[in-house]
Amino acid sequence: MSTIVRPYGDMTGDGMVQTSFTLPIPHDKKAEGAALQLAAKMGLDPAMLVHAKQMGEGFTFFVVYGRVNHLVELDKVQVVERDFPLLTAKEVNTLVKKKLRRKLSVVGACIGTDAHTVGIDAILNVKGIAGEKGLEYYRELKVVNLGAQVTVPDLVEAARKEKADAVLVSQVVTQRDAHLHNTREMTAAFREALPAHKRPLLIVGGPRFDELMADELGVDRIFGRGTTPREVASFLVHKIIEKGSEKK
Amino acid sequence: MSTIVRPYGDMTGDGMVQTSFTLPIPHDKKAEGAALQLAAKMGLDPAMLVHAKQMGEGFTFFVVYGRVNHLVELDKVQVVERDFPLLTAKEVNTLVKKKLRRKLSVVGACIGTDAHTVGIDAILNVKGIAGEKGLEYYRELKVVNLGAQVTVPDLVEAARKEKADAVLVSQVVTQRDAHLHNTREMTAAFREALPAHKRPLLIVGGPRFDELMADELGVDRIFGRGTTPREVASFLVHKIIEKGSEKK
Amino acid sequence: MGKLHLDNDVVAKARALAERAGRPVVDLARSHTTVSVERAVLRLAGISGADAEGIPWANRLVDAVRTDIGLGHGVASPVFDAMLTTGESDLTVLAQKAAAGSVRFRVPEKKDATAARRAADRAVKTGIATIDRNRRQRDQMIKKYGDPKQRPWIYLIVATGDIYEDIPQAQAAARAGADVIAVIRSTGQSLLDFVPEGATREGFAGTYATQENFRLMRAALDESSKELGRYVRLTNYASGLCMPEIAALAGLQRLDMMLNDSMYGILFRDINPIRTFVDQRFSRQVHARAGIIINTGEDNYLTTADAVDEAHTVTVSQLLNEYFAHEAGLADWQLGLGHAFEINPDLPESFRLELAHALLARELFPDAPLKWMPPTKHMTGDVFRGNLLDGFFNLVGTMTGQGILLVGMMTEAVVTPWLSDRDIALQNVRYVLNACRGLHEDFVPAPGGFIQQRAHQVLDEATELLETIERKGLLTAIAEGAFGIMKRPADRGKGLDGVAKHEDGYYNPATVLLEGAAQ
Amino acid sequence: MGKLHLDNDVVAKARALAERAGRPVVDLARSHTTVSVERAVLRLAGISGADAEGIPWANRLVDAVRTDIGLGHGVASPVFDAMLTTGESDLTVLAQKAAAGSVRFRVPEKKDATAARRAADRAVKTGIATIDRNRRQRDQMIKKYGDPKQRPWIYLIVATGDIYEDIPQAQAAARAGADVIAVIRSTGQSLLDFVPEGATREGFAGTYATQENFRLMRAALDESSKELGRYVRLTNYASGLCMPEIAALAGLQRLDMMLNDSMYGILFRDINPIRTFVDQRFSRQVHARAGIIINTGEDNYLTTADAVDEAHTVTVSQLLNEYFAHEAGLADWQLGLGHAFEINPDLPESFRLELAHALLARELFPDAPLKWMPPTKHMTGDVFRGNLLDGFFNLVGTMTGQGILLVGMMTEAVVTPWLSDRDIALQNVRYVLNACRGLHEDFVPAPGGFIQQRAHQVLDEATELLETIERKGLLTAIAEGAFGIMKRPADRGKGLDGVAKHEDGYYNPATVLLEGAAQ
Ligand code: B12
Ligand code: B12
Ligand SMILES: Cc1ncc(COP(=O)(O)O)c(C=O)c1O
Ligand SMILES: Cc1ncc(COP(=O)(O)O)c(C=O)c1O
Repeated sequence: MSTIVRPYGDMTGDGMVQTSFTLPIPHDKKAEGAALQLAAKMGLDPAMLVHAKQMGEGFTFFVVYGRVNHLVELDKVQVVERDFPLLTAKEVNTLVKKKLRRKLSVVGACIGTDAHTVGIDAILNVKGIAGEKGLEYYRELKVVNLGAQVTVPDLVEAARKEKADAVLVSQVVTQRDAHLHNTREMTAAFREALPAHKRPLLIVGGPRFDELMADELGVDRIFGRGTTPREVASFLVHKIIEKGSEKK
Repeated sequence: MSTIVRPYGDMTGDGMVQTSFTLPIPHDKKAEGAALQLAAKMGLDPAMLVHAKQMGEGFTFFVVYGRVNHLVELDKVQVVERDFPLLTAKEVNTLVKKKLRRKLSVVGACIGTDAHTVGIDAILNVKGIAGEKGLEYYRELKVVNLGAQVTVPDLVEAARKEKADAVLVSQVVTQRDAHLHNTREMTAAFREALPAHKRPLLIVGGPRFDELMADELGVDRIFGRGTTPREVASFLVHKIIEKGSEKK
Repeated sequence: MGKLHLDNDVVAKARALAERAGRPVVDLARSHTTVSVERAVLRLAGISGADAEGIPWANRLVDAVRTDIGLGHGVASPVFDAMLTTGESDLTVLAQKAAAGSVRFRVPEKKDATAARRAADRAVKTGIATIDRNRRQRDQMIKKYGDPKQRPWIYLIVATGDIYEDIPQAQAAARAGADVIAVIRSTGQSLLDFVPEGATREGFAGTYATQENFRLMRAALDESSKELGRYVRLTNYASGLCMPEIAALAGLQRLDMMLNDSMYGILFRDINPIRTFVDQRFSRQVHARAGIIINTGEDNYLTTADAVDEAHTVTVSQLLNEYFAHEAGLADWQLGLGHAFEINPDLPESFRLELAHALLARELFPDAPLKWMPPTKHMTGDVFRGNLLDGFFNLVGTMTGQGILLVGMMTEAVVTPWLSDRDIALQNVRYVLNACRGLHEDFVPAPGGFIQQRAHQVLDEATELLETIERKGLLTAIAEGAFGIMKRPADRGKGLDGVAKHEDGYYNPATVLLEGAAQ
Repeated sequence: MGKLHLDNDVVAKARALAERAGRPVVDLARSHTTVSVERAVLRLAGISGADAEGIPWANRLVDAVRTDIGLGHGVASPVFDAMLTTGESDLTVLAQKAAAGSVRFRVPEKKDATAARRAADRAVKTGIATIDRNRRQRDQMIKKYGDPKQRPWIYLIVATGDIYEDIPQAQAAARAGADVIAVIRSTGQSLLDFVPEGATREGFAGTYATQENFRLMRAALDESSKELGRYVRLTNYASGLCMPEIAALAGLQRLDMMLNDSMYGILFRDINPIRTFVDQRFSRQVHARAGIIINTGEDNYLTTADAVDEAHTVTVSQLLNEYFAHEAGLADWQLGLGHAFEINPDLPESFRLELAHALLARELFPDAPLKWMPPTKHMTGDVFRGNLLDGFFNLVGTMTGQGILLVGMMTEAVVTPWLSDRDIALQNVRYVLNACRGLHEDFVPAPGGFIQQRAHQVLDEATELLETIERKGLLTAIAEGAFGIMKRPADRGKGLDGVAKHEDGYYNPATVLLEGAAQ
């Protein structure tokens, strides 16, 4: 496969994309020109303005199609690839039992004002997701799921009490970057409360995280859309047991 | 109104846009990274990849939302604004009668293999569009509508025979830039066939033209989506009668 | 006879079971009070404002009374007793003094008690009079500007977090066809044990519910109503730890609908069940008086539980909500009972299942407006598919005669709605309602066919579950996860410490007035 | 009795009128031939290839015959006479010689005539045998791989202009659920008076129909059929100036469906009416033999005319197409009569009007598959709205039991379909067909209600128009703009000079063979 590709409309290399947006101006010829200017700045050339509709008094919605000349360089793509083996529940249990020789303690929560527990429950509760059982089902893991809207101090306290090896935090609401603020508050609190070698592995997850931001947020890993419990369990084993936790 | 605006999602200045495209690669983590790379090149930062779906074996469709940092500079927007007064049918007739003192002759056609006549018919036929009657309805205009799939030589011949003051050409099919090729062929033929002062006004129209390309295509004016007959009649009067046709 | 050929006896039995299952909880509510109920009483009596840290004087005053004598007597008597003994005539000033430690409270007795109660009655009556005036004004405006021309009413959400961005968006939405505007609350508000003050610009995924925000938005929509010749309704949330107070503020600021479920806070905010049941009864009495339509939250169950397996829990909850609402004095036209289009769209016949469920609700509650909620759980980032699903949701809404249609957004799985999302969504609604206006006439579920069978099955399952609940007790059933698969024991959850059992001589002038009216 | 309660007498009358209106045109077709009919005969007889300029030898040979003796005798006799007299055994070589001027043609007489006819018969029989073999092979493959599981069949368009881009796109579409793939033709092809040769990569908004392109695509879809365990059908266009030849090539390459309307070329390509009526009869005889399902083009009328005002012209045209098809030997299962979802979506009850029209077609032609065409005219650049409209189009398709569903694309007003457009569109179809599978059971147009009334009205208007047409003559009606508001006089339009009246002794071995079979 070539390492350079372009978007595909109906022909190899045609570079075609679709975009839509609103500008805070009423609809007239000039507004259409403004939309085309924006499209040009996004790299659409030629750009076809195919739809424009005024909304209320001062806004217009546009749909623009066109060719972008940007090249997608596949060899420069940055992703967090899974850099650990994917284990079965049985393998996880065996490894924990053999190498850790005690139950691995996990504390999970939805922090801040976020009350979306379905995601963290999918990872932690027996019920699981996508046909996989959650971490509670793993005999050698001890899971405490604190649920929704847990404050950061309560979370730190629970982690201490449970001697957590890992803390799993879910953040679903992203408006005004709520998920980033809350995550930063959480990592700061753990840094403050516990010395590095006692700090549990810090993991956040949620559908709108950028997985590349782990360092920036001070967590050990970010899990995004469509994560399954096995991936998380495998990561825990990999970090805590195989490599020894390299905590921050 | 400020001369600089940004796209509007749900907050002034948030810069939010939506885009979708296909990349010719199968779906995996790397493909998602590739999609985010393209989004970044389009100026989305941060970009949220919200949907990815493999199609067939080697293609993946993506939907990405995000903030663009591009500014829309309203004072630099380029558009073809109407630079002539919009007249009523009555005013058009009066002006032609008084100043031209003969009927103004218009020849229209869909050229090349294009058979989409609804657009040119909307401009020329009595029936018109959007509540406005077409040019046939104007007493002082003589309209010959040649219909669909007219060859360029036939069009030139008809224009000569009808002593056309203006030739109106419609182009709707744009795949592989068919409309641009056909228009160029047409203007070249007129340049070859007739000396500048005998050449009719050349006008093209269709929903996917870029109105700024008139010079490049060698036509006197381009009319786009949603054109009405009155605009065209007013332009004819303006160019042929008011200013004297400045032909190319 | 309806389209489903429901058995009247089964329906009557289900209703009777709901009443029997609910009655013990009503008894609980009649014999307890909460900090928020008491604060609501003070708000009706005229207290307002907050201290320098933003703690409302209502909270400060209730806390002061509680410290001195506990909550079990209600705050009205001790507070108005203090007013009389200190000679203070302004409740807010009294609260300030109490906060400063310069006033102490007692349980007045005999003549003092009578005097205090009379003073409290007088003050609370002023508040109730405002609510009554607002209700009359709403009626007049509806008479003048008219109700929406079509059913269902079109209900749109605004959620910027900033009241000053919300206002133009709400007005734009109204202009584009919205009949009802709901201002979503900031994620954290339901767990705040006080109502913030003033105009706010700092919410996350929603805007704080405050009296001033209510006022600003209602005024803006009054303008829109005038402009559009159609009374545009305003909705907010009487839920969370301050449910009773927010209900009072809604009445005072002429809100028109309130989200007000009897169990939502328990299940989805982990608020203590008793706290919730006490609070919801008081808030519903206020809504009844204010002519406010309540919206219940059964849709939420289907975001955590499966919409087919647990369809009957929606029915059970609707019947319970209906019973609690009637008991609190609400009329049928005020019952926007909730249900939702949340079946996995990949399921064969999913659309017909939706029709069956929606029609069942329609036929069980023929005089209630019913609030029909759009798909959320199975929405994905594929916004093209999302808009399509919303179209079929709208279609069920018009084919089954729902009363209130919460407009679904194609970006449901992505962001809180953008301005353009609302416009696209409204266009969707308009197309479907307009193009399919009379289609319900041609919709005749095959006798004994798939739709009728499914509806009967759901009703039967609901009746069975009600029998279990009646046997176990509602609190136990909730503790065991009967709804939305959330388990909520009665002795856990937030806000339990704000609950108090009535002492002998508990006095609440608001309840007295409101119950008087309800009879 | 159907859902519309149509009056059987009115239906019978309409059908009788269509027959009476069509018969004179059939008489015309029986007494004329065209250059393309004659070329088709030669193609069946085995001619192939093209000269250095790309002019097919079929054209060169017919032109040569015509120059020498005109077309009125048919080319078969003179050509096979020349084969016999020159001793040439290869038709293509004969054409080359004729082009070089070294062969002259005459009308053979007596024994020579008999010999020439016999030779021609033998050659054409080989072609027909190939068609028969293909038909049997199709039947076997269907037996082996199976037909689509659901009705309607899902019909998707591919239109890149390049056969080598078309192929992977078609295979991807089949994998994603398409039952039928149509390769749209390049904009100009219908006005070419010859069929291009070879694999082509240079079409505009479509790919040239050539025998080699047919072969390549059919082979690719045979692979897909095997892979998917479902026979994937291939469609192209037997229309334009080469309608008969393309029909023959379709038969020779095992295409499965062909767009083949009796009037489309007249109305939308300004092809001469007589040319068209002659060509369509021959092409339909070939389709009948080849077991090809034809698709007619009534949908097109509604792109230029209003879909409500002119709904009855669709019905009239369907009845005419049916008559012409039956007359040419096609069975009901081969009649993919066209109709479309083209009513202005802003019209109140537009969806119910669509249901009425679609159901009318369904009940008038209960044994025909019917081809249901998506919205195009009222599609705009608002792709979100477009996908929604396509969903409601799909819904009508399943509620009224259409046979073939041409999948609408959200980008209809923007571009020829992108790969992703097809995927989104198929997902839309799948959702609607799956979620609403049995909904037709619950769809019972109210007796005497809006839908029934509308259907009766359209049928009445159709009957009236048929009366007028029968009185005036079909050619006159077409000249006056009865269909799609296009006016097309019988003595105008393209290709008229390629028509010839039969001379005495006109001989066409293909017609003889095909009509023999039809009886
Ligand atoms: C269900 C739901 C609710 C339910 C929540 C019930 C519950 N107990 O969780 C209810 C109805 C209560 C609710 C309420 C609200 N919601 Co809500 N809700 C949703 C909805 C429909 C689905 C979310 C969901 O369950 N997804 C399924 C799970 C399995 O997916 P997931 O969360 O992505 O989790 C997976 C991965 O991300 C990952 N993961 C997630 N967390 C973690 C953690 C770890 C450690 C790991 C390893 C992995 C991981 O693994 C999971 C499994 O694969 C979405 C819309 C949508 N369709 O996405 C809106 C949505 C999330 N809600 C939203 C909002 C705004 C709200 C409210 C704030 C609205 C309001 N103002 O009232 C309220 C209040 C909630 C609050 N205080 O937080 C917005 C968020 C917008 C944004 N981007 O900021 C959304 C997107 C809807 C919208 N467009 O407005 N909601
Ligand atoms: C109607 C229609 C047809 C009809 C045409 C009937 C007829 N007599 O015109 C039929 C069914 C025959 C048809 C056939 C085909 N069509 Co067509 N058709 C359309 C459709 C649905 C609407 C076009 C229309 O009538 N618009 C209404 C008129 C009023 O708008 P308008 O043309 O934009 O005109 C306005 C302005 O642009 C301007 N204007 C236009 N011309 C001029 C000229 C002058 C001088 C001036 C001043 C102004 C002016 O003023 C007009 C009034 O405001 C569009 C899809 C869509 N919804 O847009 C596809 C579409 C145009 N068709 C398309 C195609 C590909 C075809 C085919 C080639 C497919 C095929 N391979 O078989 C065929 C062949 C046609 C051919 N040889 O050209 C594509 C073009 C794709 C592209 N961008 O290249 C489209 C976009 C559909 C699609 N997505 O595939 N089509
Ligand atoms: C019945 C009900 N109450 C309240 C809310 C709002 O939640 P909160 O109380 O957390 O603002 C919802 C959310 O949709 C609801 O459905
Ligand atoms: C019946 C019919 N024939 C043919 C065509 C194709 O047009 P052309 O013959 O120009 O390729 C169409 C277009 O949709 C059609 O509907």
